[in-house]
Amino acid sequence: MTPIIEARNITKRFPGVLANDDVSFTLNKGEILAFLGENGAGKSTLMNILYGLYSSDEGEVKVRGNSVDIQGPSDAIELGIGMVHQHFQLVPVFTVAENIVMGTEPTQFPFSWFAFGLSSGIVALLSFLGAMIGLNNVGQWLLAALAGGGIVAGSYLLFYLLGRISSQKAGVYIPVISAIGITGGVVSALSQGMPGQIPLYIILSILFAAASYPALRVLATALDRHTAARRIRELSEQYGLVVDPKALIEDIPVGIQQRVEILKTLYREADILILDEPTAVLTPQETEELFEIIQTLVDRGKSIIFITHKLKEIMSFADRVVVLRDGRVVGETTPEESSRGELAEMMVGREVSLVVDKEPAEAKEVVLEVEGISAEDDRQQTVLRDVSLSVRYGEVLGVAGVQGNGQTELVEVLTGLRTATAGRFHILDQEMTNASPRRITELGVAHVPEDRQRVGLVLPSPVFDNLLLNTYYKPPFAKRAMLQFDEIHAYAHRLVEEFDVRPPNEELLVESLSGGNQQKVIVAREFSRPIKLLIAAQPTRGLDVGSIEYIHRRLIEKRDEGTAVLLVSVELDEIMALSDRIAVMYEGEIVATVDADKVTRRELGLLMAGSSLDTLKEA
Amino acid sequence: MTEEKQGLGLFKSRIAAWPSWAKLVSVAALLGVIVLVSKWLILLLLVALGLWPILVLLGLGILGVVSTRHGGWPWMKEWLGTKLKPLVLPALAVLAALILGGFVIMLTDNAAYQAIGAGQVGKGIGLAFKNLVRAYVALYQGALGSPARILSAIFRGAIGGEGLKPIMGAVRGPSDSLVQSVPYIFAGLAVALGFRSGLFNIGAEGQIGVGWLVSVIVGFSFPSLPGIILLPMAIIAGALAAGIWGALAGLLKAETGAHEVITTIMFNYISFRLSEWILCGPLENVQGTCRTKDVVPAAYLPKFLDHPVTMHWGFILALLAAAATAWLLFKTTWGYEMRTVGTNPDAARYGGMNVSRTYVLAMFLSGLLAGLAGVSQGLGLTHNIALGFSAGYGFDAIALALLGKSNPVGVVGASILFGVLRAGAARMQSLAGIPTEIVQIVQSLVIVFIAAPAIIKAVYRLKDDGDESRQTVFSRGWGS
Amino acid sequence: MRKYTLISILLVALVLLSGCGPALPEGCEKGDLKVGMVSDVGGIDDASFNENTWAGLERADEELAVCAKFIESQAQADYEKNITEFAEQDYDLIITVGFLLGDATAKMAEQYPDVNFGIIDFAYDPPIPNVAGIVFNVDEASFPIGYLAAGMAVEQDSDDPQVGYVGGMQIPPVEQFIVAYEAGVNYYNEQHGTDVKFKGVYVGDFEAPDQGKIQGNSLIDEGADVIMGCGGKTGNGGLAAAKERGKLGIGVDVDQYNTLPNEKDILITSTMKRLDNAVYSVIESLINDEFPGGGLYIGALANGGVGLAPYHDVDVPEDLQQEVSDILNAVEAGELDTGW
Amino acid sequence: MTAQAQSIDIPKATELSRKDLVIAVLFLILGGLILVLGGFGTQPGERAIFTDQILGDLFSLASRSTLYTIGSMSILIGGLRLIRALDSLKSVLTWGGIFLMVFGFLVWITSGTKLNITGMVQSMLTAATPLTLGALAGILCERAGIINIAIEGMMLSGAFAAVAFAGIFNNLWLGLLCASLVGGLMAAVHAVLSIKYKVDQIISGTVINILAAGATRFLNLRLLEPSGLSAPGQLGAIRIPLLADIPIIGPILFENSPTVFIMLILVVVINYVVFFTPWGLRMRACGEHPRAADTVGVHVNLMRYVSVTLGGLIAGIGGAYFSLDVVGAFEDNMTRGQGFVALAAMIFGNWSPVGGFLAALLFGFADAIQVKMQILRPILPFLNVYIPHEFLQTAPYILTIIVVAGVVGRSRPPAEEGKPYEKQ
Repeated sequence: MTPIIEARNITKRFPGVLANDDVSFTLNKGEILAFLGENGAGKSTLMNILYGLYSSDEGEVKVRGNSVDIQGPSDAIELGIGMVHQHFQLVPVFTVAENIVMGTEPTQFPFSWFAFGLSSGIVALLSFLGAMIGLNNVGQWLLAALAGGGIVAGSYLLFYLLGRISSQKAGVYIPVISAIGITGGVVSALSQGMPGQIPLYIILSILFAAASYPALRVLATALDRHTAARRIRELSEQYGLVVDPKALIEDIPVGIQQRVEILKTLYREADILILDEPTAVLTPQETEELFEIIQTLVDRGKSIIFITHKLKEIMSFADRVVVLRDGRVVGETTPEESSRGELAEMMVGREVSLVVDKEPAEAKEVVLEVEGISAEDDRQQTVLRDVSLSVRYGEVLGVAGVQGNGQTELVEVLTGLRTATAGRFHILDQEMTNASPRRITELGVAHVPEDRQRVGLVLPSPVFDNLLLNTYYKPPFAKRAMLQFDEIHAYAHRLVEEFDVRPPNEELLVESLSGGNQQKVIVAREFSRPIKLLIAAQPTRGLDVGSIEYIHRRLIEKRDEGTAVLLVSVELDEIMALSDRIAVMYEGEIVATVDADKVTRRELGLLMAGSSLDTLKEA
Repeated sequence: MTEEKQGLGLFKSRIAAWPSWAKLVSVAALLGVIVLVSKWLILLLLVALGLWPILVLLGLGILGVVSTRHGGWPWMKEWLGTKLKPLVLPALAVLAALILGGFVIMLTDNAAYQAIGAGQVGKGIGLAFKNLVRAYVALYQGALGSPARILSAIFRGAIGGEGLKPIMGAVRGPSDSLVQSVPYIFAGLAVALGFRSGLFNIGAEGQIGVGWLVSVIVGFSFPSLPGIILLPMAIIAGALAAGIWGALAGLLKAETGAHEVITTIMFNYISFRLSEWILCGPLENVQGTCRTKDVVPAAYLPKFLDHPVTMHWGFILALLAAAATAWLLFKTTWGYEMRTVGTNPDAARYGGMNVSRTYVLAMFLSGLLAGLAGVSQGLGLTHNIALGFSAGYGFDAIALALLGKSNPVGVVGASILFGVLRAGAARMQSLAGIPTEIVQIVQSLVIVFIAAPAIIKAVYRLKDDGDESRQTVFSRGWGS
Repeated sequence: MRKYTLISILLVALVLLSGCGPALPEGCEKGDLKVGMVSDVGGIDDASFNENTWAGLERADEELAVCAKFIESQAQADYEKNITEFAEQDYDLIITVGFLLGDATAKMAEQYPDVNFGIIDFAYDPPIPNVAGIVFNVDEASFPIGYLAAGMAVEQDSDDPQVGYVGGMQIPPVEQFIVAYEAGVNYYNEQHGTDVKFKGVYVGDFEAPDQGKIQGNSLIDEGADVIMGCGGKTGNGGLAAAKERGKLGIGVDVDQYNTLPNEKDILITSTMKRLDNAVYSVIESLINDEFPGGGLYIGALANGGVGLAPYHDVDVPEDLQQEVSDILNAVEAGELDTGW
Repeated sequence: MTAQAQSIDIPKATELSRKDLVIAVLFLILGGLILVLGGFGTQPGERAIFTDQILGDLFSLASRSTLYTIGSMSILIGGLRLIRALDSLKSVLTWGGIFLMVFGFLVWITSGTKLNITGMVQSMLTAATPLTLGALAGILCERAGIINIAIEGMMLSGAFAAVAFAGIFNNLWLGLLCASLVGGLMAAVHAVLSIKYKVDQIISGTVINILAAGATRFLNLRLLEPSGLSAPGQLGAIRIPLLADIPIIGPILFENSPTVFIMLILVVVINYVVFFTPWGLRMRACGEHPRAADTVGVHVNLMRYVSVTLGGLIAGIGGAYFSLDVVGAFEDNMTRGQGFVALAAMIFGNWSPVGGFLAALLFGFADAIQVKMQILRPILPFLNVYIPHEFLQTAPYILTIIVVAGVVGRSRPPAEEGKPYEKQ
């Protein structure tokens, strides 16, 4: 049997990076093929090539045995390839149905025929009355056109009711008729007062015909929201993917958004589905559901490629695994033939231990005391509800939770970047509720922000500027509001060396650094101040293993120096490895706070999915 | 840092050792001397400007002689390359814009069309070209004078014993160009400062009017004050008023998120309407003139030379303002805040900066600089304000800031270029009958070519060396 | 390499351009009287002062041994510079247009005592020896026209006769028209015991025909029967409204019957302010060595400087025509106060 | 299942928000002012008569008692807002109150005289025409993700082209067509600069504006005026028989100049296209989330080119309004910043064609009332002066600032507006 996809020797270069280096693989019908690899191993690039978002520099792709050239997503869709992107490609202000049908919308004829009949009527009448009879009053034309339009509209309606023209066909025919007519009409109208300029009329006719057909084609097709909703409901039932077609994307949770993404591919009748890191934003329970859905899809004859860096998912789930590292295929195996350890080694290229050595924490006095904080997100929805927690000197409090459960807002409130609508918090016994970021920073609070590029760095500025982002105004960097560049450069140079920022040049623009080194700049800035409390949000997101290790080591160092650490992360492993205590957030609330050594992954997963401690114990 | 200090460094460290009174006295003395000889310095500057092609050729010659000691042409090429690199793209953009403008002039030549219509195609094309050359020669001479005339004037002045009079006439062009560039420099700095802070101040035109009006009001309201008090007072009052007018837009943005592009445009219209009322109403000096009283002479920005050279101290003020803006932006914590807010307001907030305050401050300073443009016009040239004062400096300033890459030095250069174009336009109109708006067309083309260097690079087949500095991004959507 | 070639070409071109030296052709015949005109910020095509003045210069250029040039001012700060431009080129006469240039003209006249100046719509007190003020007693023409308009309004709508105007900016040369116009309407009311109302709008802009039209319409909505468009292009908008609504209109400055082809059939007449004639005769007087330096050229009914355009398509009753011409005579003789 | 979680919404804090406070205080102050106007600005027994030009007097009100009623109602509404009573009817009350106050102001102006109310509505519609067309142009661009600050420039070039080509072809309708095409051409330049060359869209728009201002005047002086083509005539009003005879609305809706009809049709058509057709769906997706559109096979940049150019075609018609429709001649800078006001109308109308139209009507109203005040010349009590008309003329601009500042409700721009789309 020919494989449904066969990719040979795919190579893709980006400036300075070889993203895919001679990658080959095959996908068979009804198979679940997993691509395993670290961030930056080239998985997403490969999939984007398959989906036509990138074009490969070398290599060829065969689909169902035919060599194909996928120029863009529409080609991929044509070939039956559908892709669920890591970042959902959904328009937040559109409804579920609109998102699903966009690009291949069901249409109907608008205004129950009248408008188009009308335009055809205008046609006929303008051309005949205008040119032949020689009426010279535009109002008379229009009135006549209105009457004629009614007649033509009526006759169209009659045809339609008699079933002689289907809606789809009418959407083509009528614009054609109308375009010809409108052209004639307008040209004859224009010809009033300048008789005899034949070439001009010819040009105008061509112009109008060329312009009016596409315009009328657009006008002649209205979105058929009923059919769309019906089709979606049918698909939902068929595959067990329940969604409300009329809900707005921005109002539904990510799990459902992912269903919408899958429905999008199914609606296009894709039989090859590419899922790019589908579980990154899901709770363990939602992940289970997703796997069930995928199983259903495979049962109905779809073939699946899915991308992950989570070993567990592969072991439980994939038929075959392709491991990528640095853009190359480093191995191909099946879960049965291989162990988690082997896969991990293949993926990273060396033996890794994600366990951080650390001493047990010594509980000391409280640094951060949060009491009943609530806050709203940018859309004025309450997303943080009555959160209380405390962090002490020398301990790491991990905040676990699936992304989007209020952690972002919690960190923003604690660092002064967002207003709390209720509750208060103290840092070092001083009330800091809704204090300015500056006051909070000056108290000795460091903040490693979640979105380092948007919030933590000024990308088009040099490294030394970024190293001073929250100390620029203090001596010795500034004297009487004048920046002291000698001091600044010396300081920056020292930090760059100390924190091993590569390349070690403080004059470089931050945007030219790699993600890991950008994060090092932030860490250097935040850790080299005298700090009492460190708030780190997703400190290792998107970094390579080496950088992750480095940052983890630095964090624990800080804790051992006696700093209080509040660590927010969606990576369960990271939380478990670093935290002394763990607070779990769900839907903006803290559902439980537990000691790190007294809880299992499974329990945490359940908590993250909204179970309470009590139910856990019962279970 | 044990290395021996040499030359300037040594000099600096010696001066640093002086007692502070000695520093003050010496600075004052230096300033005094500069003021005393300023008349001659300015005259020298104008003559040099008029003779620049000769000076450049002379300089190239000297460079050529020097280069023989360093290995000749390759060394000279490299030296020129490093010095001129940042000028290449703007120069080519201006050149391309002038060439395109030339095509526009030729294509709209009625006389040529008439000739072509009469069947004399060759003559028509020749005529169009002749008219174009005439127009551009007039443009050049109106703006920078004619070197031949300047040389002969110097000759007549020095040897013929006619004194300064002929030279004054000969350097009128360069002087006009610089005088025209004064409001451009201020307004360009205003917009550039806004750009650096992430604000797009289209309201400079209105702010210019406010500054102009207020400085003139102060200038005639206190006739008994001595100039040493009155002049600074009028300048500061005008600048502050315009700053506050500008800060309103900043305040609106900071407090409500109203996009400054819309609000500043609206403030422009409001200030135009109100100034119409105030000029033909309460402040009208003589019934029927729609003009305020004249500023007392004590409040004039002094002129350096006699008529017809109109160079006044506003030019020096403008240069000082450019230096101050550069210093503020790049050497102070305020500037650091403004630049950070301009490139990434989220990071600025994270860094503990007060973004709202910075917006207000930046709009205040921007308005203040724009106001100085009006002040320099009011106290330096017209000495009053009348209906129809608006000259579009505020809108051209956008182009200037872009052309100068929002860098004060660049803005000064671009302003002088625009001053040159504008000063020459009048001569071009009077001699060749080309409407002055050709300058506007050329200006907009210059912006296009500067903002989209890819076009210029494609036209001149330059290598894309990818060293374009990132452009400030304003379009973050309206409101919120 | 290419860059350097280009730059050197540019350099050489510039040197050549500047080196072309003083032998720049001016387009003037030798011996011609050189006359320059400096416009105000309205520009040479403002459908008003500047355009009409330039028409006079052009006529002189064609008919007399005169070489006429103009510079448009873009801003208040340009006035002195532009006058200097002509003065330095040894022009014989410089016409500055509009009261806005009053200041600059006075200053420059002092700088260049050998150059003659003429300024439109402005008179100096005390006079300056080399400047001739060119002023117009527009009110002399506007007053009878107000009377005429009132008469026509009664003719059109005897229940509620109203006369309106659409003004540009509220500045003295415009007010001069309007004040006398209103006085004329009131005079009609006195004479005939009618109650012709007088109302109007200033648009605040000389170049806003769209606003002029909307506001003219608004006036007509409130009952105006005769509209005077007074203020460049804005006024023309007011006349367009009158045309569209079937009302009557009155033009200004020139016989707008000839300049507004769209509205000509509703124009009763126009209040003419013959800037072109005035300028032409000032130039002529300079040629004849009779330049009224230090004095005034006054355009009045008596010398044809102002006047009524002929009646064209609109029928004006015989008796009204008679009354108007009587008033014209009375005004010319100084027997009637025009209110200005 | 998870849908339930969404419905849980904790009630918001019970404090009075700053916006509410501002509105309440404004209502109290303005209500008081209206009472003062009623008490001292009108004479007892004076009536305000509203008329129609065909039907004559429509209705009349006793001005003093009307003003007293309206003033006290406004104060009541402000008070309710202050004590947070009837919170659910908040927006209805606010808008109703604003309407009442505006009406009260009209009554005061008209007190003791007559006001032609149908004429005023028609002026509003006329004044709203270029604003609406400009706003439609803006909507098409911005919904597709390209900021359009160049409406002004497109309209101005359209105004010029209309006259130039009407003169050349000696046909007004061809002039209108060419105005549209030239507007589209300018828009295409904007599109190429901002899509292909990724010039910041505000800068590229500014370029269009400067270029249009310079080039139209240059060409006008150098080509149009010397050739005598500058006054080709005027598009007359079109009267639709029968329909125009309907009282009151007939003259308002069915007897208008062509651009007004075109504007009304376009508002309906564009609204339909943007919100009810597949094309509109894709186009909006390009402004909200271009990558999502790309992944379903929509050619984002092509869509943007088409949208922007279409916008320019409409803006060009808006320009023709100024030249062909109003006076039949081109004047320098005849759009005088209406393009920017159109931009404000677009924002106020929340990027929806119908919304933009309503906003434009509001600006038209501000202008119309300003004119009426000049004509009727009400005298301010106590100060005994007319309000200088320059002050009144600032009203639309102040209104725009108030709108943009979000005092009367926030608008939400397309999310990805202003960012060039790169396919990676």
